[in-house]
Amino acid sequence: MGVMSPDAKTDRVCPYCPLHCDDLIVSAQGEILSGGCEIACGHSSQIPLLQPTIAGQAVTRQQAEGEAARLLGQAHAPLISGLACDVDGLRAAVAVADQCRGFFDHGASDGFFNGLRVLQRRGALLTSPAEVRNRADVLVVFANQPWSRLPRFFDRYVPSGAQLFNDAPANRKIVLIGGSHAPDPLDGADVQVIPADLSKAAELALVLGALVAGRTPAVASSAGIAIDTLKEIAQALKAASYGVVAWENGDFGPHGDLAVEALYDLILTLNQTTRAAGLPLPPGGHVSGAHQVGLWQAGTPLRTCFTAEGPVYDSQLYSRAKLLADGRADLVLWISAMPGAVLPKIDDLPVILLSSTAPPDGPPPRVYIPVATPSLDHDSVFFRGEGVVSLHASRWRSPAPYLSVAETLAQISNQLPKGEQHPC
Amino acid sequence: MIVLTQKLTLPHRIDAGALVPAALAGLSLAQIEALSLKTGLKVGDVFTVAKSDGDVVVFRTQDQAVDCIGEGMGEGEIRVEGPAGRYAGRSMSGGTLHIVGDAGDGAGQGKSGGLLVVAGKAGDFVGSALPGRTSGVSGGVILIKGSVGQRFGDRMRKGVMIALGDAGDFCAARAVAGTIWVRGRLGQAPAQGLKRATLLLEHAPDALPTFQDCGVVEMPVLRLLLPSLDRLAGTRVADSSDYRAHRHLGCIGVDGRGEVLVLA
Amino acid sequence: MSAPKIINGISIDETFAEAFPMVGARIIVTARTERWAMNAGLAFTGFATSVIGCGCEAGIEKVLSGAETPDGRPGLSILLFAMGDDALKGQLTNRLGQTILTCPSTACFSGLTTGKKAALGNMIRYFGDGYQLSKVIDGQRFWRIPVMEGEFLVADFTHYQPAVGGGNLLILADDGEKALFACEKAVDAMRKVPNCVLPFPGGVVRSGSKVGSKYKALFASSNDAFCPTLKGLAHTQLSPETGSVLEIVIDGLSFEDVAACMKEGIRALTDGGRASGVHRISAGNYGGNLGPFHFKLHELLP
Amino acid sequence: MLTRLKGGRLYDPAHQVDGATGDIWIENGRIVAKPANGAKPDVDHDITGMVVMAGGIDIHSHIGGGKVNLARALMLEDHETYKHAPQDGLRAGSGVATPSTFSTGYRYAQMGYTAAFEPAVVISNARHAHLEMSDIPMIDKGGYLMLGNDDILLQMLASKREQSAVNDYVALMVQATGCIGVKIVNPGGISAFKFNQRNLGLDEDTAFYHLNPHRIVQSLAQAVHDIGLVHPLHIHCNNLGVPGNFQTTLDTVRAVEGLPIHLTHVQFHSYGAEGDRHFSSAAAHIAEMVNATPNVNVDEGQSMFGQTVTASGDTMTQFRNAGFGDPKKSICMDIECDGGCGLVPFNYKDKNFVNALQWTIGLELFLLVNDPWRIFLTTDHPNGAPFTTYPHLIRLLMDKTFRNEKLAGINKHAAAASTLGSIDREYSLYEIAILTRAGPSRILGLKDRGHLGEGAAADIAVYAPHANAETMFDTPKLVFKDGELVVRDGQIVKTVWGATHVAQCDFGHSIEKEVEKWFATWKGTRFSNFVLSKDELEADGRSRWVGHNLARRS
Repeated sequence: MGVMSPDAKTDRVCPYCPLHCDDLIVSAQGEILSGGCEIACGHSSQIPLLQPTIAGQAVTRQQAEGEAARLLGQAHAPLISGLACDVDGLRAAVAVADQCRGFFDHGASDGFFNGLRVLQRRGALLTSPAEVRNRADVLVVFANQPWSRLPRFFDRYVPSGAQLFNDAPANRKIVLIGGSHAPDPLDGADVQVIPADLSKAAELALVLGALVAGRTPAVASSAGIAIDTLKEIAQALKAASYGVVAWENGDFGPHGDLAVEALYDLILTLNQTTRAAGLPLPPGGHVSGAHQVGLWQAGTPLRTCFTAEGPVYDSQLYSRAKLLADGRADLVLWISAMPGAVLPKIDDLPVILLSSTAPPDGPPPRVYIPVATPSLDHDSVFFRGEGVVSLHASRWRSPAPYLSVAETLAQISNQLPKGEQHPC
Repeated sequence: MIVLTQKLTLPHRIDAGALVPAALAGLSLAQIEALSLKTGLKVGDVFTVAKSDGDVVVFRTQDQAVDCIGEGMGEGEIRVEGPAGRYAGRSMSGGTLHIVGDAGDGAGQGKSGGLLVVAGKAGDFVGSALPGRTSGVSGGVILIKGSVGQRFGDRMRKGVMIALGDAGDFCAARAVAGTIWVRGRLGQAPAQGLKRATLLLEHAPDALPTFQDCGVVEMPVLRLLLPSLDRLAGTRVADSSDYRAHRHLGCIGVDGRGEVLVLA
Repeated sequence: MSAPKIINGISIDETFAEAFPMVGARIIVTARTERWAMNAGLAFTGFATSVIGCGCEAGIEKVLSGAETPDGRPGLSILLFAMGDDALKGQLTNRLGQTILTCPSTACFSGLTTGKKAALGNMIRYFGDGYQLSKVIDGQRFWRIPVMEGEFLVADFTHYQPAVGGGNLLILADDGEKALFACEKAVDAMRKVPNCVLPFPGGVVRSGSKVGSKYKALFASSNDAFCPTLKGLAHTQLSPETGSVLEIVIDGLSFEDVAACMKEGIRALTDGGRASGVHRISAGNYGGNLGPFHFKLHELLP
Repeated sequence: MLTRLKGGRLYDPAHQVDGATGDIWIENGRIVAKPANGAKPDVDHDITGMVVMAGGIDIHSHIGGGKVNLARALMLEDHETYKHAPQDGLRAGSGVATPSTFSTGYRYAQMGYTAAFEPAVVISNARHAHLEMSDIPMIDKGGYLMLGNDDILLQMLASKREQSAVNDYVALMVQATGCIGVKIVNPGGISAFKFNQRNLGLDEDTAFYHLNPHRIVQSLAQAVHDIGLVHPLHIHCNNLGVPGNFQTTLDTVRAVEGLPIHLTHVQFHSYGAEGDRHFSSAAAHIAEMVNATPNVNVDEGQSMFGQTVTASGDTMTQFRNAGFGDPKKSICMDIECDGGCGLVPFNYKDKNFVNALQWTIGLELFLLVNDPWRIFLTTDHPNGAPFTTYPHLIRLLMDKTFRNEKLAGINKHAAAASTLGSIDREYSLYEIAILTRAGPSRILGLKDRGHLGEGAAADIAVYAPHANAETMFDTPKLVFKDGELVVRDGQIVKTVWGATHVAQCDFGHSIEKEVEKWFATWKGTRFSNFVLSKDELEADGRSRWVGHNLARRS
């Protein structure tokens, strides 16, 4: 933490985690003076020195953009992914996917889809941060250890001060299922930490649902938690005025949708008599933004293919991982202007990498173009991780010598063959 | 009618969804070769096309790169001599799709009728729901003669699904109704969220924590069901001449009144 | 009356039985043993002699072996006839719910494959109070209703079809004993004819009726023209030798079925000859004005 | 560049022009007088005999924002069925009940519409709504801010703050969210639902705040009036869809004591509880009230048969109706101490008694309200039906024979219960122009839209006359947006970006401090990062923020 200077900028939005805390104070040089968690403060405020490359050889930005356009123009089935960038960058990315008849998926959407699949086939009953903050009298979190990636979670969602609708927030009950320890801000609050095997979260949620409905499971424990303990949790949720069931989508494994659906059933059961709502913990890498932008522009969510007939969505087939494993894609455009979507190891396909950091170790991407970091280097818009609130982020420091993702993609897009029908 | 022989190397996976008997009937070889596939290529780029006797459309495949064979078919017969890629028989509403080899993930997804037979083994999500749909298979028969992957019969609504081999994890999850018969062994966590369907087994699963144990009871319905399944599978169900089964009622987490039956 | 025909000394009137359109359904009832199928069947078809007072007419058509039933157990086929769709549906479900659902070890299936549908399980499934399960097997839906014994298995519905009710034979004999024994033989023969039932107790009715009554509240009353104790009346149909008259009523799924059944009855009666005590066979009609189906006895002679 | 539309039949109710033949001259995006110097047009469109109207204005259509996007995610079926590929410079898109942003703009333009207003901007979701609207091409946009279930306002009312403070708060929030109107949805009910209250009548107290909706509506209508918004308070009454709710609607009108108000999707609020099924039409009561109450405007919210999805801020109602979902799925959400949203797919069936009666109730209202300036053509897209059904709806209004044919095909009990068949009224082209152009522009204060007078923006639709009004309104011959030809024969020929209409309000600065503190304390976010600015929205070059200055009335 530095010393507050007269030219310090207040109310800055943090790009480093999906909470997007917006109370940061930064110096004119972009150094965090106040409000930064360990993740934010772990990032250097220095603008990195980066050089565009083609096959590892330094080139001008124009050359790199030209090569990227050439590759995209040739591709039959480009995968536009990564997508860790601001809203304008995402709008440009969807446009390129549309223009090139490509596939569109975020670089870290697997956990997110555990929730989205359930929302699409059953629906959802959700709440949002300010409601949790002011209303929740019982909060049950199914997550292993999300606090390391969301350091200010409790500060933002369940701060220790007063609640609007609860005069005695100390009575608020917080149950952390799966975690091995509670993070610091909770000291003094009524917090119960219950280790559990979250790969069995679906069973756990179904057992809780049965208990809330007054049915008795024929087992002594579930996912490592004794039935008596679960009975207490069920009772607390049932007795709550506004119970919140939170979960980490990514902690439930590849078939985690079943766990999310079971939690949804639990929430529906609770709402027969009282109020309760669900809260997926915010996913990283601006997945929520990529989801929103892709959805409004294409009408279909992430994992869409822009085919000759129009956008076609398939949450299984068109996942970035499956596309790469199947060899359906023949080029990858990977965007990583902020943390949360690390370029995976791709050996057999040309990769165009737009990143605010240097390419990962290993064979260089076919084209690398450094880009500015949103929020730090240019004004930008983020969806907070819960996907409801979007914030305008004023830049922290002088513009970087790099274009934004939106500007870079516009340059590339302008060089794509006009009107050509790209097969996909 | 038509034999489509896969050319050895494909540039990428192929979506053969358009090539169902009703769409090919009456077309010349040249017309078929000129048909566009969803993935942008033409049929002639991917397959050698020949005429054959009979009314069957035959795919001769080399690998699992040909997806969506028989997608949406409503009548006629397709025979796949070789492996089928993903989503074979997706959304089919009638007719017969016979895969002599293995089938990939999502075979029979969203199927509402007809017969899908896989002589080999099949992948994950066989007979599951189409994206965003509230329920999975809503009619007809799926017969997997080998083993099948995870989420077999996911959200099934109606019809019969049979795996003569083993079935993977989360079998019959959320199944609303219908009959799922697995002769072999199951992976973990079967029948979670079961509503009113029947999961019929010959080997007891490891655990059914959200089911109520009804004990071994006589099940009159088995007098009809078992012979019917025998006929569909072309095989004999394990000796069950007294039509008794160990019945587990659930899933109690969703107020389900379905059952896991283990033949006694 | 024109000339009767005489076979083996028995005279057959040149008249016709007049029958009415009905609707008829068949159900199959099975059980652990024939005894329990019969228990259910007798109760189901009990008090189902005449639509006038029972709402329907029903009978056991045939005893079935395990090889003949859907679930491989012994059973019965039952026919039920009523004057209209609603009456048939109501009677089916009422009787199903009270006599088959309740009877240990039974199951109930559809006995017809075409025609309109009448609910079986689709109606009484609600007895299961939400715990009932349906199961579609080979394209047919069945209901499984939990009961204290275990599960009651019942088809979703049966079909029903237009049918013919009220075929009849009047057996005129020397005395009551001879009339009864002759009818027993006729009933045994007639019950072998498929698609028909004889709804009255033992297949025979002694109180054949005429339409109307001097009492305004009654639709039907004693058939006085055939009552031997009223032979002196002006309009008697009986000659002095007739000491007793019995009637066999036949309901069937078609005109041909009823005709075949009546023919079998006449054959059995005439086979017994005058020596059986039967001297005349006639039939009931209302002058041909009320029912469209006319079974002319002379066309049914063996 | 000078353009002439030559020889059209003009329907311009703002200037009482009813089918007169005339030319329209366009220069620099505006309608201009015939050049006095006799200048020749650079482009001349001979539209002799064709019907010319200003571009259509949809006063109430859920076109963008968080709940629309949730609906898109929920309704995959809709997006599988309707999709289009990129071609000729157009973007790909999908959906008809919840179309993608590009599809929304294209389809509106293809019907001759040049503006649409999103009626449910949740405070905390305002930026998102604008982001989506910025990606809708071809048309002008604007939003109504949802107030009345936001805890700041409810707390102000509960603590009996003076009306001027409420006025300042409303003005500040309208400004901060870039909206042009204020809407209230189920007054108090969305908040009450969060406290587990499942129903709320107009004179029942809400849980926690102990406010009755009566008071909330009254205060908000006053605020909207006082700060000078042209569009009166846009009210979605309590008890949406509940049989007998017409009484709530009438009571709401009484509650505002003569203040101007707009009752929205009034079809859903005109239900009686008569008859064997305890569901009946109260359209006559509502129409009678509208006819007798000049301070009341209504839009229709006509329901049409077919698959759609209902998307509403009314969480209380949507949670209650989730069981009617078809397909059976639904989303409800409590949002940021501001409001909520609920999404329930719906399939209106003509053989279903209730659905059929809803259809007749809507049409009865249209035909029984006398003054076309005070009723507006909407389907509450997508709640009653997708906006793409407007041409069909227009035909129902204009063609009694057609209407009666359709009436004969619906549920016979509903048809028998309805007076629709006995109503002879047929709307004229002039009246349709009022319903869809002149009326909306007047009630929104869009002085240069919705008419064909000199100085108006050249948003113009040209239709080839046709005996079938549906055919005519479905495929305009020509559509101009700000003077540019954008649609020819129903096909998009040029992509343009419309303006966003925003009210410019004054407010006292003490309220800003108060709201800043509220945001920081209770929402855990900074008001400064929440406020939308003209610069932000115009930054990408697509949006143009057109401010409408308000004159405070008190």
